[in-house]
This record gives sequence, structure tokens and C-alpha cells, in this order.
Amino acid sequence: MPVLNGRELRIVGFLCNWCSYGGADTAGVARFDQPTDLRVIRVPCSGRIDPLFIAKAFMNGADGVLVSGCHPRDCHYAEGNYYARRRLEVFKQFISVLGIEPERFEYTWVSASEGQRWQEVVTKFTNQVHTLGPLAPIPEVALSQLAQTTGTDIREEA
Amino acid sequence: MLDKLKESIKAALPELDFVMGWGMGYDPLHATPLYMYEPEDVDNLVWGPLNVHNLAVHLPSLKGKKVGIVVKGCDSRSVVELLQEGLINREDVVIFGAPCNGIVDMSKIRKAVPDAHFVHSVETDDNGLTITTDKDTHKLSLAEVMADKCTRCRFPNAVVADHFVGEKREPTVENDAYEDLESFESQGFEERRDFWMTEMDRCIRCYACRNACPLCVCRDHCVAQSRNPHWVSQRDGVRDKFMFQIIHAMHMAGRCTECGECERACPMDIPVLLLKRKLGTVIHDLFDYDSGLDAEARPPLLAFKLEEESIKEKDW
Amino acid sequence: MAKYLKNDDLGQWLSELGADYKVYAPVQEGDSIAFRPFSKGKALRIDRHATVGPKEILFPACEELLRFSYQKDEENPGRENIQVQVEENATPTLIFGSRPCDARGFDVFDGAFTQCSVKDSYYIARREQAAVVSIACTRTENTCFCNWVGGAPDGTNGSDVLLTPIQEGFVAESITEKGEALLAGSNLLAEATPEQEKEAKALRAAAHESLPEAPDFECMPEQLYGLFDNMDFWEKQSAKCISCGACTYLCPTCHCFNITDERQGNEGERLRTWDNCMSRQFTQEASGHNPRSEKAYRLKNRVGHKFCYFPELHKGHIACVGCGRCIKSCPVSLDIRQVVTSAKECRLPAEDNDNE
Amino acid sequence: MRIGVFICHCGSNIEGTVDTAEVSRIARDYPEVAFATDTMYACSEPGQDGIIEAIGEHKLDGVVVASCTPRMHEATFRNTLERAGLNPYMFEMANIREHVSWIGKDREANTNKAADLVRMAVEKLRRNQPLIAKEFDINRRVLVIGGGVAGIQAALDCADAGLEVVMVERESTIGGKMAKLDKTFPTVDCSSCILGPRMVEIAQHPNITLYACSEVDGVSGYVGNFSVKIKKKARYVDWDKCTGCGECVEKCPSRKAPNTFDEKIGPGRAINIPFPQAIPKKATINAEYCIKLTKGKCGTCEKICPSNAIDFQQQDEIITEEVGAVVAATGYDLFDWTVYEEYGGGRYPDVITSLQYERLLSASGPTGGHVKRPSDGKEPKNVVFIQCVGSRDKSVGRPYCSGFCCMYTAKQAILTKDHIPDSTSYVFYMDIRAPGKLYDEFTRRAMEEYGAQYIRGRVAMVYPDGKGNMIVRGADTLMGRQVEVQADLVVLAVGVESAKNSPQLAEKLRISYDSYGFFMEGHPKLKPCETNTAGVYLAGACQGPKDIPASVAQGSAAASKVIGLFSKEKLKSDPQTANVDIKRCIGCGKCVLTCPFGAIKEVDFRGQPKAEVIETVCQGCGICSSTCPQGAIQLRHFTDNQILAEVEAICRF
Repeated sequence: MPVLNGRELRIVGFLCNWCSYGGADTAGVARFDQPTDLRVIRVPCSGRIDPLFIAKAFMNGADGVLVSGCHPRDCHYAEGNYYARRRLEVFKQFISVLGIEPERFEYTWVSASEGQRWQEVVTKFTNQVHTLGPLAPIPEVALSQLAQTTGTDIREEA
Repeated sequence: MLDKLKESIKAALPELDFVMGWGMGYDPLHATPLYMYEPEDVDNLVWGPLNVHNLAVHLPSLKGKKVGIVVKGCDSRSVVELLQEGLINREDVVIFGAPCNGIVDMSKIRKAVPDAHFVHSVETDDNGLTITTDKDTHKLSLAEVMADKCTRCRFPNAVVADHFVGEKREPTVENDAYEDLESFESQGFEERRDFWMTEMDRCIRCYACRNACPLCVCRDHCVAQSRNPHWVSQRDGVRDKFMFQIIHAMHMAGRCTECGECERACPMDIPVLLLKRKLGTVIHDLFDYDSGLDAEARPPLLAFKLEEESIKEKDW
Repeated sequence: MAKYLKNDDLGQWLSELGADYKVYAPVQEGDSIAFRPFSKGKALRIDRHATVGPKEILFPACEELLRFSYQKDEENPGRENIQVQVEENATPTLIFGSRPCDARGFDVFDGAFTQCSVKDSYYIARREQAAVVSIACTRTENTCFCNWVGGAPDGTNGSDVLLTPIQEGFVAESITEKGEALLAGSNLLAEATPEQEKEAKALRAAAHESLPEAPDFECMPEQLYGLFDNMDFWEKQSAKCISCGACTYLCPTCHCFNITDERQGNEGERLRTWDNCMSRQFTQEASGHNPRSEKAYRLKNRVGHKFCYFPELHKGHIACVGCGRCIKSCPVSLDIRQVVTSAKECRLPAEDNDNE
Repeated sequence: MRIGVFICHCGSNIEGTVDTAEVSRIARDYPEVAFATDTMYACSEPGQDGIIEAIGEHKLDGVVVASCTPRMHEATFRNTLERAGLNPYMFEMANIREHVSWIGKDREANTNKAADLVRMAVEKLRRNQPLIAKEFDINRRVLVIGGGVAGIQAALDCADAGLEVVMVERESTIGGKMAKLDKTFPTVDCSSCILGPRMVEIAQHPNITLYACSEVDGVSGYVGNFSVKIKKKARYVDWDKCTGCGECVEKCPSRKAPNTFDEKIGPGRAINIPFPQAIPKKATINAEYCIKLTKGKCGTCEKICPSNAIDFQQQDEIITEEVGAVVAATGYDLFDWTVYEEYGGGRYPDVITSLQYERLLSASGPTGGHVKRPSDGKEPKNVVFIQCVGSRDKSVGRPYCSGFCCMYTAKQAILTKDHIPDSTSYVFYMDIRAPGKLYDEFTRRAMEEYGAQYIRGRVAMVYPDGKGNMIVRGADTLMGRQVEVQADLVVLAVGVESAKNSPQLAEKLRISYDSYGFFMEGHPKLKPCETNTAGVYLAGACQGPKDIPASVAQGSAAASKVIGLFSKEKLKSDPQTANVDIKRCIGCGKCVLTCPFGAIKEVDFRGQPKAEVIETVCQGCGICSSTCPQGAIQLRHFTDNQILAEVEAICRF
């Protein structure tokens, strides 16, 4: 189903099972109100998150991506979030050259006990993405075909 | 210098299966990789600004053979990376280095000499090239047709070599200012996206960029042609082509030496190196790391620090 | 009867043709030249060969063979009906600015897609709707060798109209009835004067002259079979190859493809996409076995197919048109001419005394 | 596949803000969904029975439950599937309670989001594979690293339960720090009297093998099947022959060797037995100070040894022991207090550490239990104790509280009064931390019964008065003034830090450690003696500063964990492990490099290097999967294709 038109944007979340997914649960248990845009994908560890999943989300039409894992030193697998931190930071700085605002992607650390922090992160991030507005998906077809269907050709404009 | 290089190759050849260098190609404007099996093959060796290919790309598939390779400074950094990743054995490779004055960018030549496809003869000297076509003659200074990477070259001499001939050259610059990137990023986000869409649209998915890359070591098992994992489809739309370039770039992060082969090899002249340049500067700034200099170093994305001084995380 | 078109009227003529055809013409894109839908005001690049030829117009890099969707039974969602939808939407298409070699590539496509026992209806539909207006070469590039493989700078195979560029315009000759109609339909085309025809003839003759002498490839099938097991030869020939697909994708005659299904939710499509025999995956079998696991086998196949296997099946027609794109755009400048002549010159071992 | 989808009302918890009937109606149109319904309480008995019934009736081979968090009921529903005869891993959950119904009241948005989450679960499930846990044998032997009181407790508990125990001790005797203490708080009972018998038990227990003067050199393997390399350090005495008679020690002419057991305040010998109750009671030569080993002369010990035990040729020796579990009990070391220039930085002989003071108080110590100050042997009358030396001090990188210094300082003040009745103790403190049983009472006794003068404030400076005594100048923050105390002896309550080389040992054990080198427990509350590496447990101060009762308690806890582990017939590994597609693997080794558990090894496959996952070691983090560029190593149940399918389910519809 398309996201609620005009009200929601597509925001993908990748959460590690042990800390941040638990943190989101804690926020739920405490009935902390949050925007409804975010859809969460549960992964065992932030170290499992290949930054390319995030790229794929943006290519396919996500307007924002949020990654959250255990705080450094608290990784259930000892080192996963350390690798994640480097890879995600590199990716965040990288995407500007692709023409994607770095603010569309954030990564952070939320522990299983930090329900309040989770609420804050989700709320602020969702607002941040709404400020930027929707991100046009990269067309799945060739531009000439796109021009045929839409009647405009970005190559002409350029 | 070329004679010394030939001598040194001839001396080493008996111990080796062959030595890779460059010879003249199909026309006077194009060199091509030269495989020297016998001493007489060595006589065909050339050295100069037309030696554009990075021969290190062949090394991983030659595992098990003992081979020689002639390298420019930039090529040698790819060799270091391959050594670092254990994809070649140091004792199986004999490296011949010589100082490099820079190589040409064929698309710049094509712009300067629209008749480049009709070339009759080319003379090269220290100052540049004299290109004669069926119609006229063009004198080009090396500076005007030099590959961009050479204008910011920090390593004109091989960083690793068993035999180095000639006098070491001073680097062109001390630091890469990434001016190309800066100017690209002075555009708005939408302009950048549109730029990539038009460029990627042209891609024919031949994967020359990948196969010319000395560090795209997955090659035959690349996710670009796999269903499991199924990262990209075979559609010829912009999305999958762009996605592939992002995959390529990210897989190069912390490994890419910016040798530029991806861009050079592209038959459609898509400026894909820019993506890797971006990652290069990010990696450099974050981890103070330059790839292809130390075979013993641990690449930054396969390592971590408990405290990352350079990473400034978002405060919520 | 030859006609004449002024350079200045070319754009106008193409616009006129645009009324009946979707017109594709070579235009500059980035640093490359490619065939794109023509619209007035677009700058044509017909001074040299396009980076990638017009083959994509008749044999798209990716085409949707069919769409499918799963329809669920409201009452019993476990029961699904598959609906398949085939859209044949070939429209009249005009290819302008192809070179004789490019057009000759369509001959090879015709052989592969229309003359074998399995007819490719998708291709046939497009081919029937297509008109080809080629431009004769009056100047040959270093990589040109059309005359080696049965073509010529002014060859007409595969074209409906052949234009010869002269000083201020084009001398236009119709090759087919379709071509005749194209030329007859516009007031912009006048009768060519004898001088114009003469000028065109001289330029074409000069182009013939400028090409290197053609070797005789009659013996190639025999030579290539003879070299079939000489892996040392093929290893050396392919040593510098990096197994990319630039040569095949730019080749006007390469016509191999792959078919994949892509599904999202209950919808999906079956895609046909270019494939290339220089890639290891091309012959990867499900068992894990790969008959062409090394690039030497793959280069042997590519050369063998063009100069031996295809000609055997198609009345000696070599599946190479000598356009030189594979040489020019090869990242390592691998020269197919050199491979073929080496193969030709290779002395085969004497027949191994089979009779004794 | 035939997928069944069950949307739970959770009473009104979900149904209140999500239209579950609508979600199930939408789900019916998802690919391969053959059945979808809403249900009141999916986790209840009737709810589970309903699922089982539907599996049978609709021939389902995969199930999605949309209800609460999988962290709550994933295991429950996997069991349900198993009871219905399905593989438990053909199951996915959509969390529409904690992540939907409880965090917003917009019913339309919630219903829409719930349907999306169900679509994601369906798309993931379509790519699930049945997984089967592997069983493997357990080697029921345990390695205890460290022979302090925590290690002793763990070893004896395990040995008494019938397990074979291998104990490795770095020093030449077990006993650890506790063996050096004179008395223990808050009971003031004799430390060696309570520890001694336990040490003897270690020596005599038929199930315990003790390697003293040894260190763990390397650990490989995984839970149930570790292989441990132990380095027996050269001691130049054949311990099989040595009877511990001590004649060599008496006659040894090299007297400059530090006496480490006496914290370097007593006289040392190049050949030494740490103390009379040492276990094992064997002599060890300190090669650095032995005249024979350094200059080639002397050899006195060799000549007089009645059992010919001296062996100057002895070398380090590596022994391999196979065990199924490991208890790390490596204790602590003292902070290097000499960085405190204001306390003399180690220049004044009469400024000593609390542990040195213990040796002065101890009857088996260098002074035979008579308190004599090091400089002139005088009995001190004014003793000043300074607390928090190297703890709760950010400026020296030790912001944490050392935990038990307040208590032992009170004990030492009491003992000082006992030993020297006319003495006065002064204690400079920041706060008194005495939360244990009878602890606060104990510190009060020190003040009230034993007259210890507690001064709340930090010491600014300690300096000699030129007449053989020290002046301690500090602040009395309660009185708001500067104080100066003339001291005969200054005792520093030096803080605890992690034992030397703790990070190196942690890396060998593949466990994590904090920035101070203390080993990380599995969970700060619920897994206090587990680590995140299966089969490795923690006991005592190696995990953080701990006093004796806490160390002993954790020793027993670790032992019970080992016993619990070994009580299983076989161990089962979680099947959600990484798996290598050998055809795609190019053997680049990036996964081997980044696996935090050493669970991936390089193997040779027909002459090609390939990665191979040791399934029993793999913990399922998936770092390898995101590291492998060609996607040749995939984490089962979280494969690239599964995650990509979820991404597409969100983005494409």
C-alpha cells in the first residue's frame, strides 16, 4: 500500500535486535507517541547492515533511512557496531556526491532501555526528512522510455 | 632509460613465465599490453605517455605463475593493495618500475584532435605529442592532454619495485586538493542526481569499468550478475546501472587507489571515477589512510578503533 | 535514380520523416555518440562512427517479453490465476545515420532471428517496421576493415537508403522499395546532377582505396577448427583480455541474450537482455561446471563464432562487419584483426597420419 | 509456499488502534498467502491451537504472526510451528504492537503501517529456509585462569561437582591478592586461615590439575571444545623433585631480587618460595637476578639442594589442554601510584601502598607482623591513610570507584590500633562507601571505637619535614580549612586496575573488555558472569573491582554456569549462522579478518583458498555477510535477499 499520501514519507529503519529494536519496544511499552512513517527491519547486529542496503532503499524510493545499534562497547557481538560506525559514516559522507542529502540518512545508538531516546530519535529524524521532502526515486527504465511516458526528458532540461 | 628497462627485464626473464609491459597497438596512438615471453619480445617494449593500462589487473588471475610486471607509480599502488589482500604472493611477482611523466587521456586527445580516429603517426617526446592524421598535424603539450590523475600525481615512481630504472621523479603535487569534486559538489543535490541519471543512462552494462579495475577481485562472482544475492536486475534502466556503480564504489572504499582504469575503460566515457574520488577523500579525512602504500596495513573498513577521533556523531 | 539533399535541409527532412516514423539518429551524449530519438534542433554527429551503433533500436539492450500477474481468489487466496500479457508495440521506426557496416549487422540479425527454425517474433515485428537510412563512408578510420569481411564503405546490405556525403549535401540512392518511398515523399530532395553523382562516386572510390588490402578468409573455418585444441595459441591471444563485454555490446552483429523474470509482489515481467560470451557467467551451468571457464576458451568462441560457426550456418556470411568498434573501444586495445590473421597464418600440425 | 497470516488483537492493545480485520483482508492479497485471519490472543492456548489447526486445514508451510515484539514471543510461536510439524524457522513476526498500536492513535495510519509490516514479514518468509540446529559433543573439562580466591572457588565448586579442572596461575603460587592480606573486613579474621585450607584443597583435589608459573598462550575452538595452549614458564627448578625445604632460599647469595610476594618491601632472593603456605610450595629462580644464569658463576643452590632439583637448562614449555569451558578469574593489579608527584611519586620510603602495609601487618610478612616503617624500622605512631589514590580521579584516567578501599582502610586503621595501641590513624577520604553487610558498622567502629580520625578532603601534598617524618597537607572540607598532619608513615589506598595483559587475554578468549581492561559481562544485570562468547565465564575482579565475598560469589556463579552447561547431553548450536557459497567465495579472507569470534577459517578446496564457517562458533552477527563483496557468505535467516526483499516491500509499494 502506498504510504499515506501527503502525510507520510518512506522511512526505512534498520535496527539491531539486541539494543535498538529493544529500545523501540521499550518506547512502545511506555506508550511514547511517535510519527508513523518509519518501517523497521530487524537485523541481528548493526554490523550486518551493508551500507548498500541503504543505497538500495534510496534507489527504490525511500525518503530517509535510519540505522540504530548498540552503543559502542555494548555490542552483543563485541565488535559489530565498531565496524558499522566506520562503514555508515563513510556512506553518510559519500551519498552527497550521488545527489542525496546526507541528512536523509542518520545512524545512532540506542540501548534497549532507552525508550525515551528512541522516541526522540524517531521524532526528530522524521521531522528532518519531512523538512527535506520526498526524494524522487531513480527511474527503473531508460530515460528515453521515461520521456515517452512522462513527456519530459531530464536530458533536454540539462 | 627504456634500454635499461629492457636490459633489466631480459636479465630477469629466464626465471619468469613472462613479463607484462606495453607495446604498440593497432595504431600509433594506442599502446596495448605486451606479454614478453622471449628476449626478442622485450624489444617491442615501449615506455611513454601512451602506456595507459594498469597491468596489475591481470595479476590475481596469474596466481601460481611467476611473472614480471612493469608498473607506473599509480599501477604499483594497485600491486600493493593486491599484496595486502593476499591475492598475490610477493615472491611470485617481479616488479619493474620506472619514473612516469604522466599518461594521456584519450578523450582529451579526441577533443583536441577530432580526427584522432584517422591518425597516421604519433611522435612523443618530453614536451608532448605530435599527432598527424590523414588531414593535418597537431602539436599537443602533454599538460593539455594528460589524464587528470597525472595532474595530481603524488607517486610518479613505483612505491614497490624489485628493479627501478631511471631517476626518481618529484611528485607533481604534495596533496590532492580534490578540486574536481569540490566543483561538482558546488551544484545542488538535484543537479547532481540529474547529472548521474543522464550519465548512467548511457551505460551499456558491459562491466569494462569493473573488469579493468585491478581491485575488483570478485569479477566472475560479482553481485551484478547474480540472483542470489539479487542486488541488481538486468534491466537497462538508470536505477540498476546507478546502483551498480554505487556498489562498485562502496566495495572499493578504503581499497581504491584512484588509478582511474574504470573511467578510462568505459567505452561510453561515463565519469565513474568521481564516485571513487569522493570515497577516497572521505576515507582520507576520516582515517588518515591512503590505500596502496603499505602492504602490511589493515584497510580502514576492516578495522576500527574504540574511540574514533574523526567521526563526529550526531547529537540528538 | 539518385537524389540530392542539401546539408541545410537534413534537419527538416528528418522532421518530415518524423511524421510517419520514430526517427533515431546519432547525437553527442557526454563524450560519446549514440543513437537517440531525434527531435528538431538536436545536433547530429555524423562525422564519424557512433560509439555505439544502432543495433539497440532493433535489438534492445533490455526488452520486456511479457508481463505477468497473479490474481488471487477472494474466497480462497491460496488459489491463484496467472495472467500473461504480451505487448507487441513495434512502431514504424527510422534509423538515420547508420554506416554500411552497421546496416550490414542487421543482415546478421536477420540470419539469426528470422531465418532459423525458431522465428523471433519480437525482432521480426521491429525489423518489418524499420527503415534504414545509412551514410556511406568517404573516409575510413584506422580501425575500419569492412572490406575484409565482405563489406564496403558504401555497401548497401541492410539499408533502404544510402546517402553519400559530398561537399554541400548528400547524394541519396534508394536500395529498396521502402527506400524509394522515403525519397519520393519529400520536396526537399531534388534530382542529383551528374556532377554531384560523379563527386559521390569519386569519394566512394577513394574510400575503397584507403582501406588496407583484404586478406582471404576462405580458409578460416578450417584454420579455426585446426586451432580448436591449441590452447597455447588462444591463451596468448587472450592474455590481455579483461573479459568485459565492451566488444560484444558494441558489436553490430552480436545478438546473444539472457532471459530473467523480475517479480514485485503479484506483478512481474520477463526481460530479455543482452548477454555476452566474454563473461564467465555466459556458460555457467547450474551444476557448477563451466565449459568456458577461462578467457582463452571464450575468445576462441567469439572469434570462432564470427569467422567459422556462423558462416557455416549462414551461407558463408561472416558474423563480423569490420566496423572496428571492438578494437577502438576495447580497454586493452585487443585487435580482432590481429587475432584472426594470426589464426590464419598459424601453421597447423600436419594431419596426424590418420591413414596409417 | 502456502503462507498463513495471523493478525492478533492482543485484546484491545492492538485492535484499539489498528483495524486487524482490514490488515488480514489486505494480507490475503500478498504473494503466496493462502490464509489470513485476525485472532484475539495469538499467544494464548486457543490462539496457538488456532494456528496449528489452520496449518493443517490449509496445508500451510509458513506462518506470519502480526502481534507483539518478536523479542517476546518469537520462541513461543516457533514452538507452535514445531508442534504443528513445521520447521520452527518457517516463521516470521510483524511487530504491530510495540512498533505500531502503542505508539500512535491514528487508526488509519496504524492500519496502513501494520499492513506494510505484514508485507515485509511475508516477503522475508518467502525466502526463509528450514533450519536445523546442529548437535555436538561436550568435553566436560573446565579451564580456570587465575588462582586467586575467585578462581579457587570456581575450581573447587566444579571439581566437587565431578568435573575435571585445569587451573593456570601466572605466579609461582596460587592464593592471589588474598594470600597477601593479614586480616579481612568486616570480621577481622585471619586471611590465610580461611584461604589456606582452600588452597590445600586445590593441591589435593583429584579432579584438579594445577599449572603454576604458567600463562595461557592461545585459545582456539569453541564452546564445548576449546583447545588451550599453556606456557609453562622456565623456573629452573624441577618441581617434581623440589620438596620445598627452602635451604636454597636461605643460602642464595643474590639478595637484590625483589620480593614480589611482599610487595617489594622485604628482602628477596634470586631463588625463592613466596611464603610458607604457598601452593605449590616449590622454589623458583628469578633468572634476572640469578648469578649463575646471568654471569655463569655461583650455582650454590645446585650444590646444596638435597633432591637435585635445580635445572639451569630448563626452558619455557607449551602444553595443550582440551576443555569445554573457560572461567577467567585473573583478578586485578594496583594502579601505578607513582604518577602522583604530590605524594612523592615513589621517592619517600615511608609513603607506602596499602598492600605493602598488609605485608607489614602480616605475621608471615617481612617484619613478622611488627609494624616497622621502611626507612628506619621505627614503629610509627601517627599513620596517615590517603584514600582514592588512582580511583575516582579523572585526571589520571581512573574515574571509577575502586570499591573496597574504604573498607580495607578502615580495617587497617583498626589493625594499626591493635598493633600499636598508642598510635593514631588519620584517614583522608572523599566519601565513605560501605554498602555491604556489616560494612558501615565496621567503618563506624574504626572511628568510634578505634579513634581513627577521618578527615574529609583530598591531600594536596606529602613532604618530609627534614626530621625523618612526613608532613601531610590537605583540606578538611567539612571544617573548611587546611590541615597538616605530621605522619610517621603514610599509607596510600591505591585503586584497583585490571590485571596486566588483560586485553591480550581477552583477545585470546575473544571476549570484550572495557576501556580500562576489565572484561565485559554478557549483560550488566542479567548475565553477570557470562560473556558474549559462549562457554567463557567470568569470576572476580577481572570483571571489575570486587571484594572477597563478591569474588567468591561470582566464582561459585561461574562454576554453576559451567556445571549447567555440562549437564546437557549435547550442545545445540543456533542454526542462524553464516554459510559460505563455496562456488562464489574467492578466498580473499576479509570475513576471516573481521569475524569477532574466529568462527571463519580458511580452508583449501581443490587448491583454492575458501572460507568455511565453524557453525558451533558462529554467533550469527552477520558482520561477514556485510563484509563479503560478492555476497558469498550469507547469514542464514538474514540473507542479503531477505533484507533486500524487506527493503523492496517498504519502498516499492
